[in-house]
Amino acid sequence: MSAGDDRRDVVAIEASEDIIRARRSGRDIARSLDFSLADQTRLATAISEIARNALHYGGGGRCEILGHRAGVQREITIIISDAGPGIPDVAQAMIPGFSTGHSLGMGIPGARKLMDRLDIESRVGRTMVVMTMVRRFTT
Amino acid sequence: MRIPILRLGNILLTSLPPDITDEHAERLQSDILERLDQTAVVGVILDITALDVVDSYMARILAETAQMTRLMGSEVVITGMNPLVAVTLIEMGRELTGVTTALTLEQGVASLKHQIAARDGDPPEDPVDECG
Amino acid sequence: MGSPSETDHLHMVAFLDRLTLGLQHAAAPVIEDAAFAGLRGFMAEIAGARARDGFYPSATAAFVMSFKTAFIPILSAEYSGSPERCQSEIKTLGDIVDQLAFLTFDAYATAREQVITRQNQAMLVLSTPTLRIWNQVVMMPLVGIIDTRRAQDIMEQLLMAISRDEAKVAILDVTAVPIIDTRVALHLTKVVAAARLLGAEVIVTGFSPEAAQTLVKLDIDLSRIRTRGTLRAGLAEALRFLGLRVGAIT
Amino acid sequence: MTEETKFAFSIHQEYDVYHAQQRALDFARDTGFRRAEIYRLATVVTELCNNLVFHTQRGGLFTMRLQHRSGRWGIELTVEDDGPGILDLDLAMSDGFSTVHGLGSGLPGSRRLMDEFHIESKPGVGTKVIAWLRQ
Repeated sequence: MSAGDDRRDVVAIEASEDIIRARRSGRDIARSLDFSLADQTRLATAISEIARNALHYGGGGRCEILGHRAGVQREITIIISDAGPGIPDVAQAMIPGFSTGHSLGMGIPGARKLMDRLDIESRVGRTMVVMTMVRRFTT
Repeated sequence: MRIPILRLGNILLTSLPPDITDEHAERLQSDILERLDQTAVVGVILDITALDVVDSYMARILAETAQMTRLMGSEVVITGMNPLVAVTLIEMGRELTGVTTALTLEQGVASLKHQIAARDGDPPEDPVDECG
Repeated sequence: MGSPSETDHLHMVAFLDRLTLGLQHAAAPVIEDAAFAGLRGFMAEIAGARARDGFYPSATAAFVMSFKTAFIPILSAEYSGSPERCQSEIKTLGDIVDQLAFLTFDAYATAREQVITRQNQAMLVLSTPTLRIWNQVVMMPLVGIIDTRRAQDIMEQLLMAISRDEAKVAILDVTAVPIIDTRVALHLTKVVAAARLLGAEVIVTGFSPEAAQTLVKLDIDLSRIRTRGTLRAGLAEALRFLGLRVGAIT
Repeated sequence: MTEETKFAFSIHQEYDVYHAQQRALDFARDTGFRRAEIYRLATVVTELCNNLVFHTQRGGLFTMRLQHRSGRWGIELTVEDDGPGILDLDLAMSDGFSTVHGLGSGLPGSRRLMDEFHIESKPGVGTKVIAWLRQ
């Protein structure tokens, strides 16, 4: 694959405007890879959910967006990390209805339903959420 | 930046700008409640046509605003939701329960008038209610 | 199996050409040998073409194996003086054909998979039309199976149609959905909830008596969904919802 | 009718479920079941096979066959997997229980739709359901 087929962007998450910047960037990359409008909306919403967690509970962090094209397959990976106190029980955080604060409740399970895959790695001082969406195009 | 809240007869009307931040959304919520307190309006329309992303945080703000407005004696209708936003909310497991929605501003105004009439005991203008 | 068609005949001639070429140049009678590259490519092509034409794998296998039966009398005549040589030649050729059969089957399976993928995609595009059947009323007939992917598609298409036509009522007709199980029912309730976010009501029509019986026994709660038995009743309900009535012209 | 007619399908993905569903519809129809029973049987096949797709990592095996039981003909369904197993079988068979969100009550519902229903499960070993519907 030539480098021209890959897209990458990094957004620092320090204020609520950055959440919007991150999801707009995600949408742009998804559009450039021909993801449908519905998938663009799913992706932007999932980024919004997780980036807000990083801002409110991790004290800020960064959001990396990677777009990759390989033959008929298009893949977007989002990596959102923060240096906050960490999620005590990651398995529980995946279950709908679980909440550590006033608005965290739907964040992770909601994003997980919108994406194909969502993985969490968390300890005190570092939390990383990796999400991917993969589509195949035949035309 | 302050999001303008318009008054149309006895209805308040506000349109949420695209890419509204959390702070602006919360500010708008307080502004609406303040205006309700000052004026004798009976209904509020929140138009979200411009939003191409509604995450669970924004959904919560919208649902809360509707509940708060109702507590203050007015009715709320949310109009103009993008169809793909609706799809995404449902897929996430968010339903906005207890919130009345309408597709267009026109339908929103009609729905609001109807709700107010029904609440105040007047016969509704259209015989639509049995299904509401 | 009938007599070989003209295409089959051409295929056989081409096959024999490549087989002879391979046997003349190969270091050993194994199909992986570079000398058999032409033969391998040719068989993969035939198998692919037959898969696309809808042949059963058994028919394709039979086509390959038929070469074996054709060789035996020829070789027997050729080596009538030396039964041992005859045996070994038959075995060599037989091995080659066996290896080819495997190769052909793989090629067949791959091509068949491609056909199925393409058909699924075609079905997705074709099977969710939305119709504007009245002012502010859209309808979507659901045909065939509803898996996760299609459910997603149905929801997107229906909501786009509601938005585009400013519809207040959407009719989903499930007459042509073979089985309504708990997953399909769950998908339906999601579509209804999503449409409500746009201020539209959904009426689901076309539940058969068997479906109704089974759904209740399964304890699936569809009380939040407005249902009607027939499309006609659904349309009447939609019009009533809009405050309209169809009457005779006086 | 003979007891030799038997079908086996491996179930891994959603597509396999619909394939099994179609074959169950055809089989029940050819065997002379009535409309309501054909629908029932195909629904149970769908429910049980969906469990294989959505609740196990590797899917499982579905078989159906004609079977004579206490003087009557019927169709026997078997669904088995080597998945995680069900920890609390009584709970899983009680109404309203579901490991996923939603309407799911596949197992108790399926039991109600069949004339005989037997389930065994060992955590870490797998689950096997044998169900029978008479003609």
